[in-house]
Amino acid sequence: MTTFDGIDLHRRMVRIRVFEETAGRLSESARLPGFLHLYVGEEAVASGVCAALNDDDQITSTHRGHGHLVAKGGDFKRMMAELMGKATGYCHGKGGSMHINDLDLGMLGANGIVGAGVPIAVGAAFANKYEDNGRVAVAFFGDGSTNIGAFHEAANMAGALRLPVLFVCENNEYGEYTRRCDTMAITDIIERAPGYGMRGVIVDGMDVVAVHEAATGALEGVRSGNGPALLECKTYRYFDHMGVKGVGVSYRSDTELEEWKQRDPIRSFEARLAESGELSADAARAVWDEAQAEVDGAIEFAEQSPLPEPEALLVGVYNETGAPS
Amino acid sequence: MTTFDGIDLHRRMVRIRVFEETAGRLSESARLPGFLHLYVGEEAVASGVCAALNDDDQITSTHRGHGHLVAKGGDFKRMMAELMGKATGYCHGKGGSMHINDLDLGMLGANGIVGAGVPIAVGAAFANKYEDNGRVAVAFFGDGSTNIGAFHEAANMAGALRLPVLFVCENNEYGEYTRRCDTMAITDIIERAPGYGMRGVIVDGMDVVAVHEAATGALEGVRSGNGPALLECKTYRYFDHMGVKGVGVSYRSDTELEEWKQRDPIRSFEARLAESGELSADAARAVWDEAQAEVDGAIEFAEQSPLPEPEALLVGVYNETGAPS
Amino acid sequence: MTTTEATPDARELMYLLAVSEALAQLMRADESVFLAGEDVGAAGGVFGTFSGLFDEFGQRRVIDTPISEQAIVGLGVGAAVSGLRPVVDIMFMDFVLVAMDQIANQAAKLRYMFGGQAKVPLTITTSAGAGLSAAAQHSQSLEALLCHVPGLKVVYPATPYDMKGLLVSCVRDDNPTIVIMNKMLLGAVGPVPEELYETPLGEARIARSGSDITIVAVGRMVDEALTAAATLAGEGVECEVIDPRTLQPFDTETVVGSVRRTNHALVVHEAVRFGGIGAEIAAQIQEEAFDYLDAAVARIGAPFCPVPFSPALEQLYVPDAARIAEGVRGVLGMNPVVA
Amino acid sequence: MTTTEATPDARELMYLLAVSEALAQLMRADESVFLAGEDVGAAGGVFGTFSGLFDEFGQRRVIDTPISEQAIVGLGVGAAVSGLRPVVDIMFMDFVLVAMDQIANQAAKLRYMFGGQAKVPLTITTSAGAGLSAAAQHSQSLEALLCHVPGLKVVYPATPYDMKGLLVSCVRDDNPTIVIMNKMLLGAVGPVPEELYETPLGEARIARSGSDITIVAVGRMVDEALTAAATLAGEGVECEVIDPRTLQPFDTETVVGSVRRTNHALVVHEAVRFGGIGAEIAAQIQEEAFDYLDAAVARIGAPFCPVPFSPALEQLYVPDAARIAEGVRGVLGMNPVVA
Ligand SMILES: Cc1ncc(C[n+]2csc(CCOP(=O)(O)OP(=O)(O)O)c2C)c(N)n1
Ligand SMILES: Cc1ncc(C[n+]2csc(CCOP(=O)(O)OP(=O)(O)O)c2C)c(N)n1
Ligand SMILES: [Mg+2]
Ligand SMILES: [Mg+2]
Repeated sequence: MTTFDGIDLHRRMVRIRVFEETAGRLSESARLPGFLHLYVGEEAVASGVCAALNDDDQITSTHRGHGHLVAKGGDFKRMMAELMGKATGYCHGKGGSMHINDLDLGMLGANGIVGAGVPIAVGAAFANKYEDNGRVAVAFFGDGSTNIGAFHEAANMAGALRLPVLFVCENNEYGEYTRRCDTMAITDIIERAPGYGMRGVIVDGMDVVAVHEAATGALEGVRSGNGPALLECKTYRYFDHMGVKGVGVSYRSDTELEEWKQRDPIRSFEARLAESGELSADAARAVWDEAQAEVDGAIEFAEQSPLPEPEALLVGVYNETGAPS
Repeated sequence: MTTFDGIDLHRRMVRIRVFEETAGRLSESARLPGFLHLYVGEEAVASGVCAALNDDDQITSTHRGHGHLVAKGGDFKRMMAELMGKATGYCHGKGGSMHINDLDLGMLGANGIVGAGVPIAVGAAFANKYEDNGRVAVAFFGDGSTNIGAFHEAANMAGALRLPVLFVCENNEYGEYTRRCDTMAITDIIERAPGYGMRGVIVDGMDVVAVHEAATGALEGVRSGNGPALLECKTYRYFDHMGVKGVGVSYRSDTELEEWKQRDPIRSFEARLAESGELSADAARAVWDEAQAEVDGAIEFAEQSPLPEPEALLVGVYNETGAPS
Repeated sequence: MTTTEATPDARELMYLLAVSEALAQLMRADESVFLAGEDVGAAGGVFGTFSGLFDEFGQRRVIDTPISEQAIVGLGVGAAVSGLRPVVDIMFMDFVLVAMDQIANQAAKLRYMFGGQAKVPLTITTSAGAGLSAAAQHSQSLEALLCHVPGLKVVYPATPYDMKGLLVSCVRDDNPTIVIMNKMLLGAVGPVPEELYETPLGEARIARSGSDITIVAVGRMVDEALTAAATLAGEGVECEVIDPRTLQPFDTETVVGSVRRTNHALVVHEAVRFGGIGAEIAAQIQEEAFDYLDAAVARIGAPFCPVPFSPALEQLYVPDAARIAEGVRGVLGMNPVVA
Repeated sequence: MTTTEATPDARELMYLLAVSEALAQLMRADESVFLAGEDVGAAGGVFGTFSGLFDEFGQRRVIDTPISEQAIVGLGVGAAVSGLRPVVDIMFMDFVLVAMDQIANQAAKLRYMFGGQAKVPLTITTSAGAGLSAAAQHSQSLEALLCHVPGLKVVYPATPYDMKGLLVSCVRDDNPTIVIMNKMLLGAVGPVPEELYETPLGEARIARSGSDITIVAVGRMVDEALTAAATLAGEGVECEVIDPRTLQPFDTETVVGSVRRTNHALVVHEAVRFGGIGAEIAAQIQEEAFDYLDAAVARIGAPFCPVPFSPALEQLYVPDAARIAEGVRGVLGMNPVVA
């Protein structure tokens, strides 16, 4: 059994939840431009996995990327400013929600193309092996994304080249408004793992400790040169594919949602921490308040930040530097 | 056990072998333009599978497509004329070896893009199910092709939609000059089947009866609505990836080639037929002679055929007809 | 060129509803037509362009697919070659890049490679364009890539009327066609006859007649060009605005005929200017009407950068009526208007 | 424009050997450079362009990949973002269509989408062009598609000298670059210095000076244009032949400067004419040199059809010196030569 830092796991999850719910509210009052894919309900996955990583390990993300960045240590101010399209944002307003990233934190970007981040994670893993620097790369992706060619090619290549990469599937049973069972004839995503010569592990994605332990275990193998592994986290998104709503929709039942909410990753973990005496209700409350204060500060920062100047439009298309010749 | 028509299986294989060896000779004396991927050594696969099909079932093929067309009943004259780029060829000289096809025979084309024929077979299978016409589609592809995204997407889609398609992998252990084991971390291709919710069957691709029986068995399930299946045929190409040579090459040993040749699909089947009294050595010889005579006639036909007229260049890009409005 | 257009008293319909109406009518009339794509079923497509189809035709004919753009197009190719008339949807035009092999190497070339034997009556629908702050991977206009591929036909409806008419023509065409819907036009309303009708492929529409300059405007730019033309009319400049409607095959005749009358030309599209379809149009105009031109053919398009997220930048990215009017003034040698 | 060119007494080397020599020297000098692709290892690449590299650098730095074009490019993108300087090979340019998402949506846009944070020093090599009877899926020239994508740089070396120099520049560049090798030039021999040198990106080369017409010729067409120019010199016509070398960014200045002197222009490439890079070049020339032009800018390219297999047809498909000479005579209003 691996040990875990409950306070840290809890804090990561709360920070994601608070950031996402706030972003959701902002978007409902039309204060955020563009598409917004929220991570609420799935916090245990990003938190459990990222807590098992070193700071210099890399991750790639998806259209639903805020949670991954927060879990990796992302800065609320720069995130919120980016969601608002401000010059102070992570991408200086050029990327928005779907391209949020922090290369310094090893977060190699959300991605607007389903599955496209997976080969990029494999490339990062290749670089790590090439440089023998001990780092690993993690690719996050959804259940629906495992149906696309890029996922397959990347998983196979990682297997063939024995690259240090962990594939983390966030199986929330839907791709947009389509049920997973209508798009694949398998029960679990890990049924795909043997086809790439890799080990597949299923874990309860609503249980952050379970995720963390499974990730730690899988990463041990990955780090020690055993090649890639696939971790399937069974989870659920509370909100809609885009935006907030999520209830009263035709493609899934409110009962189903309620059942999942009964197993809310944060509430259940708080109960557990309270029971073990690690975190009192008050202390937990303080974590929420702190996160909320930080997000509120981020909103203020973002709102007071300038929009990109017109001249910024053509900046950053190309890099003017080059290798020393 | 399914029954088989040994004479028919034998004839299909011999016709492929004779056509291919002749084409190889022609290409060595520079009488064929372009790239030539020969099927010699793998005859039992196309023959065994196609003998299990009805005339109106469809197949899609690969860069190594002559064998599939011959097995499906292709006309030597139009094939040879096509290889020579003549106006009388299957594609009026516009496609050549890599695009040879006969839609009337349900042969939906060789394909120059690895894996690209697989989704097309799935589309044909979709049409069959849509029209409930009882037909099945077969996708032929190589071991190396299972590493490409299109294969994955097509296999998964067939599984999800329960389409009547049989995936036939010609596992000859190489993709061009690269060993299979360097490009995938699995022992058998069928390890990919469960990931698509389909059954995988391995068969000795040098034994035409085994292939035929396995194909017949798999096709039964496919025809009865069980969804797709994957048939992996262990086989070997005698010649090089392109052209003839194939011996004294650096990427594989002559010993390995010799071992496979010991199990030559035609010679071993002839021994078996002779033993059972179904086909005497003389009768077998006659099949070879007949095929050779037919190929010789095809060469003559092709050589005497005209090249495409210059005006043909722009013909056939678009179809001028449309649906009745 | 044709004058095919709605009679002014026709019923008004939204661009996006013209899509589902056309498909419903086509599917009623022809059992071989089906629709497949991501979330096209009960969800009705992420833009609502397919709403109602699943209810009417059920899951045999309206198929929710896995997220597999290559296999979606491949499904269409295989089904088309087998005698059906598939309509497959690629949700955003940006994802066309994921499926380019099946579109450009398979669908487009099959017939020719097979010596004219195959028939590929496949229609691909997709949504293009910026304006929703959807950033660099959900906002592109990539028509130039498709128009460079022999074997494809490409249409870009600018009005609800043509949305329906062109879609009908495409589905009935025996070649692979691509129907580009513009996201910012989805809510546009205009006259659309209730019956099934075709807008002929390859025929441009003169959206406004004028004698001083020819503006060739693609997709969403047609409205912007018309707005610019109205402004310029107040300055005494009469613009002829041509909506090509079909980009491949391109109606050179109508465009060149117009330029020979107006002696000036400006081409405008939302796609990146460098290497856009406007380059081909400009090249053709000067080839065919060199002696009639009083000034170089001008082009307006997006700057050479990916589509930015921030509305502040996106707004600068997409050409608009003001930039078109400035462009016209430039071609005609007028003094620029300082706002 | 630069006059960078080999000194005549330099060592002669084949175009294809210039590739492996450049890579070997780059890999010796910079540990962060590696090569990955299908059959690039012991096989040395299907065209022999990578021969010797596996022997010298071993399987850590010369990697045979699965047949997975998307993952090959993705591997490059991920490794580049992580600090390496990958060279990845897409065996035939036709297969670029399989990997278009990773090339155009990822590699090209990452830096911009990330607000300028990322650096993507990725080089993609690929082989283009017809002439080997390899038919419609192994013969294409698709540079126009790549040049329309902001974020990419595209080079098309026409000589062994530039093959080496441009490849070096691309690998050292901090942006995603695409190096197009022409299959029919692989065996071409020319002077190539033994040391490591760069052909600067974005600078055209004047391959022949002349005063009567500017021929802009791309890739393999440079040699054909030079042959045509020699023929035409016998007819008293002096052609200036410009080899752009880099197609993106395009050296407009050199081309326009030339046309302003010659007052006539012809653009020629092997790709399909409609929507080819020639359309952009022609559009630019008439924009920037309208008042200097005595005739419309002419374009020569492949006809609007897939590449046919039969040598009898393929030969008609690819532009050659004779067609270029005819094109020049047309622009200059000379009587056509009846062969
Ligand atoms: C190539 C591509 N196809 C389609 C889409 C549209 N799309 C965005 S998210 C999504 C669903 C993804 O489902 P899944 O991978 O399960 O992730 P989830 O949204 O459930 O987290 C789709 C279809 C896309 N962005 N890219
Ligand atoms: C997309 C794509 N990538 C690469 C190639 C080049 N290529 C042609 S055949 C081949 C090997 C295919 O191997 P396999 O599928 O095992 O078939 P085999 O040749 O062994 O029959 C390759 C890499 C191609 N044609 N298409
Ligand atoms: Mg999901
Ligand atoms: Mg093989």
